[in-house]
Amino acid sequence: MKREIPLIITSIAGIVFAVSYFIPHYPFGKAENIFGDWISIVSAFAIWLGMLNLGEVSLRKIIRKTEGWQLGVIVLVSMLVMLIIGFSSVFNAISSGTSHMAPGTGLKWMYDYTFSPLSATMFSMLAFFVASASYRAFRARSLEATLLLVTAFFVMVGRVPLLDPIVNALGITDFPFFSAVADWIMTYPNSAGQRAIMIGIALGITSSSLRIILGIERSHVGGDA
Amino acid sequence: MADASPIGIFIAGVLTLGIFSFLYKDNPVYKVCEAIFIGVSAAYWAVEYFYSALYKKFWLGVIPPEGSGADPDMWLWGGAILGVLMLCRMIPKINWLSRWPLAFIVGATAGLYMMTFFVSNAMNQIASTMQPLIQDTFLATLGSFTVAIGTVTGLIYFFFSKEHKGIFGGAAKVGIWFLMVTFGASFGYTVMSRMSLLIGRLDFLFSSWATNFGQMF
Amino acid sequence: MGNTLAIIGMALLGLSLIYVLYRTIIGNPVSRRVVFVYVAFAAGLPLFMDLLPPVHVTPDVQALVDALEELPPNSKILAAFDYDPPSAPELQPMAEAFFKMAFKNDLDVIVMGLWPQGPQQADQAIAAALLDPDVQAMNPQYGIDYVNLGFQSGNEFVIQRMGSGFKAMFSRDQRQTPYDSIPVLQNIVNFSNIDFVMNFSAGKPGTVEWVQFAVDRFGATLGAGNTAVQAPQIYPYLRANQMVGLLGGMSGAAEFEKALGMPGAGSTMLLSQISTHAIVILFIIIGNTAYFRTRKRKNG
Amino acid sequence: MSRLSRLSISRKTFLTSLLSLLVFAAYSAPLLAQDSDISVTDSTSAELEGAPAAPTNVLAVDHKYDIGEAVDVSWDLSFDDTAGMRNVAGYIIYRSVAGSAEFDSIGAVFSLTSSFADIGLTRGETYQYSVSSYTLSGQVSEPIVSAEVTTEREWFDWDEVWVFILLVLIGGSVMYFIYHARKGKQMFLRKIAGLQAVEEAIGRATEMGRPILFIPGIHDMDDVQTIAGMTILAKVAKQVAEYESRIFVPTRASLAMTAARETVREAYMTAGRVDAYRADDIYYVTDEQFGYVAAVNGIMTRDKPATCFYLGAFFAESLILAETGNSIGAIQIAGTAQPAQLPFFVAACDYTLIGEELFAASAYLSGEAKQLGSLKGQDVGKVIAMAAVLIGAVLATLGSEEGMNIETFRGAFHGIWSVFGGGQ
Repeated sequence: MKREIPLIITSIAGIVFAVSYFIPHYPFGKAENIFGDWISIVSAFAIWLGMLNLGEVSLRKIIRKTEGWQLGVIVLVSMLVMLIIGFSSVFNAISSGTSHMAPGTGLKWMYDYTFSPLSATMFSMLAFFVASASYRAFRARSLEATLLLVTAFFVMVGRVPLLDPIVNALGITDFPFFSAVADWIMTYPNSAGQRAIMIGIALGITSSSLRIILGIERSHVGGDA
Repeated sequence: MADASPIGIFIAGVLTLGIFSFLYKDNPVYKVCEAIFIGVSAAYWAVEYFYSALYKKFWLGVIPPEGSGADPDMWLWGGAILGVLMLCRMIPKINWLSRWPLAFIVGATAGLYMMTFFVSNAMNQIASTMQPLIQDTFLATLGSFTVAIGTVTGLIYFFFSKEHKGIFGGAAKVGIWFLMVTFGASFGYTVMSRMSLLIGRLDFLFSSWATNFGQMF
Repeated sequence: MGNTLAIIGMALLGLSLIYVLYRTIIGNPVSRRVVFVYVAFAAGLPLFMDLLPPVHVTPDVQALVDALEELPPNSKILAAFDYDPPSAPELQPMAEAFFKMAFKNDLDVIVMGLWPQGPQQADQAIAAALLDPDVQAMNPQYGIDYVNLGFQSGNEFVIQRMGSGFKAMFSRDQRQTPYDSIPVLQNIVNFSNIDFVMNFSAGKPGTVEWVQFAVDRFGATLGAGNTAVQAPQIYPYLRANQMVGLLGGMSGAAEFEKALGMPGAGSTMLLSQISTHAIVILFIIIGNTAYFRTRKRKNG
Repeated sequence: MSRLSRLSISRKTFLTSLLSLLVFAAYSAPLLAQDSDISVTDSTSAELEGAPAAPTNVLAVDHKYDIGEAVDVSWDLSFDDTAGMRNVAGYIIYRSVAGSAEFDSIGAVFSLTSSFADIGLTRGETYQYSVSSYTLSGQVSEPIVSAEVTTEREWFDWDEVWVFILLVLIGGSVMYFIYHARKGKQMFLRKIAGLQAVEEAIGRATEMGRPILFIPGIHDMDDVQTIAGMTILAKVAKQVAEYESRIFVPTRASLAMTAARETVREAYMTAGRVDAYRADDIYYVTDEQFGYVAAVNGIMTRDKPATCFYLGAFFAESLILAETGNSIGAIQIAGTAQPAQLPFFVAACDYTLIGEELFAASAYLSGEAKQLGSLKGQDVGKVIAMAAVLIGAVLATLGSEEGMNIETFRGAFHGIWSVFGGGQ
């Protein structure tokens, strides 16, 4: 039973969403709407589960004094601070009928001055890693890799006015040549390759979804047995 | 930011530099910033989802505020029950119950994806490849041929039932070339994206933060 | 002063690359940290310059601008903000230009987000747009000319559900006002009441999902601004006419600003963008020159 | 937009009608409020003499394939809207519930428009429509009445029948091949380079006494790529258990953690080493993308895994992961269906499963009938796709100037379908 019920749930949910494409109204439309609402709610619980899990892991680290437990304290403290500030902003918003993110709220402050710069900076470090990968890893080892790099070159010089102003100033061309080349690459060969990938992926997803719905694929409920 | 807080901007700048310190080497300052980040972001997501899904969607759905004229939507309880089952993961004895919501999400996604990917990514893309090969301009004609040939040979590369030999192998080879051009384009665009992010951060450090810094001290 | 120094700095930076080339060729490549320093200068120095590079508006950007400019006053635009602060340097200039254009042309904008941070980014963009004198002349009002419905969890399921009714997913706006009492939302039931969907996207859920659901299922007209990472994957949809136009990355933002005639952050940062492209290309060339020289020596 | 679904066109029409209704209401509400034999104050214009010609051929049909709450009204344009003397400004549409002679105005559209969609009706009710043309000065023609129409609810959206047929065809071949594979029929699969390296890579890690890192992407279980990653994880974990090595699986999504634990435990059980299974090695880190990457980076630099697997959905982190993996000298096997990240994996990893190869790998590794069968079924789909692209492009070149599009597609299927009496 521990395995059958989840399989039945999977099939029902899958059939509702698949069939409602063809039978969009009664009764599948209604069921689809209900299930759609459920997904919103369940995903919130999943996020909470994740946070609770992080809290548990950090707490265990601190209690057991495993290496780096001090960081666990920082994780836990910043999590609690954010939770307290966040919830006070949310409850304030609910009771006073304003936005929980209005300027001046604690949540907005935390968002602007901690969450936002931290995540943005994390992301921006990629610029450095891209450059070092370009210097150390990207090699025209084969015809394939060469094609990749040459295309990358044309796209990088074509998408910003890097070479076009120079060639135009030198009078070699009188139109943005590299921009046009980049455009052509993006519109045709890029689209073709993307399309082959997309069609392949779509067929793959179609067949694996079918297997999941029909209960042939059951790794998500714990293997095949 | 009209209502900018000087202390806030100062802290933001310090955190930014703290993260960047990783570029020199992994160090305690970076680790502390990272830990703050992990804690703050986990809680941030939890608060946002609480507000949007649990309060706005669920709570206001089952207990509509007076005067809104809406009927309580009792169906929403189903989602809440599934959600609570998911939290059972935390309790070892009954953690098998958390498979139910998992099964629900997997099934719903499979059903939805089957249709959307089949229609949007397969059917519509195939249909839009069926363009006349001869176009008004030479470049467009060349482009149409390129798209048709690239799409077909690309698909051949992803064909698994036949060894890549002979003409078929040749076509698969052309296919991988197209894929490499596609990847090259992606590479170029990704570089562009990454650099933009860095420029954004440096702009913050040089303008908002530096100005603020000057005003604070 | 800063301008001259920055230009001199850039020139020195370029010249010093010869040394990097030499080091690399003799088989003693510079460390990662040196590369990092180059990147930092290449991105940072141009911020002190006041040159504006010539921008060429590409057809995909022009198509989007045309479609937006054609909308008659009081058209309803659904603006979906699906990005977070890390992608702001690319998407925020687009969003600001978009709001300026929408407010100037008296279009009604309904903001929502599939990413929790999206609606906040939209608020920031609106605040920036409201500083523009031309926009202030139009005096757009919250609730009447624009509204922020906030974030809703559920990813693409949200769009799917919106097909039968927006209200089911957004019973209240971000300021707690019930859907029915917001003037700009009067008569808006689902996508059939929306004239244009504008999506700002940094990943998933994002433009792909908007194409798959809002366009392919509910017949919406879609335009999008994407981070450059996402943009190449969006081209097939663009070519298949599943959307009308596309802005890709910071250069897309600069082109958008130019086509709308309102230069902003995208245009001013473009110089940094150009110099970082140059540095990456040069690094690839240096790396490969060394690579081919050593290979030749081994073979020969 | 014209080559999108027919549905979208009718929505567009509806939208236009709605817009024109608003504009019209603003313009002429005061005029309409009065009787139609409004006295004319300005008689200089010739067009004011008498009402414009009425539209003709007014048809009202139940809107197809809906829940039964819409009627499509259409008509032929008034003579005066095209060639006549008087300028028709638009049309007014009236509706009556069957049996009642009372027609209420329900909307208006601009000139040169010949259709109107009336939505929000009651299912099973019978209605009658009439349409008048009007001029800007308020002259309204006599209304032309349509036949009665009853709203119906249809279950199946016949517009989508061609999707259904192709889906059944491809889904059917998937099922057929799975059935055959189950019966033990051998199925040929071409070699996939990345896969042949898996066993060797695990062996190497064991020899070096270093752990293995497995990242099932950063998406949750609602992504099929994650599920494919999990299938490969099952195989990898089984081998790790047999070799008595150790595997770390940090996840970004809580559901993925749940699934990964189940998968790895199951694998250890199959290998008969359930005692060696460590649930703590498989854990949730954080939902924040870069918090997650930073943590994984930390794991890599601290524990120095000898082999790293990145199999699933990846975004910006692909580059950092691969670069860090390179710096610690790990063998890296990657696979994703995210086109934007493939370049970095191709460049920095030892083996990369490109797009669908990820799903093929999952089939190949498990040797499972269901996966092998689906691959074969998908290949059928690819043959159909390739044929459609080639034949379609040739036909489009030889045939119309506009080219084939989805409407042609639908039209063809509709034709075939109606021959067999379907769809009505």
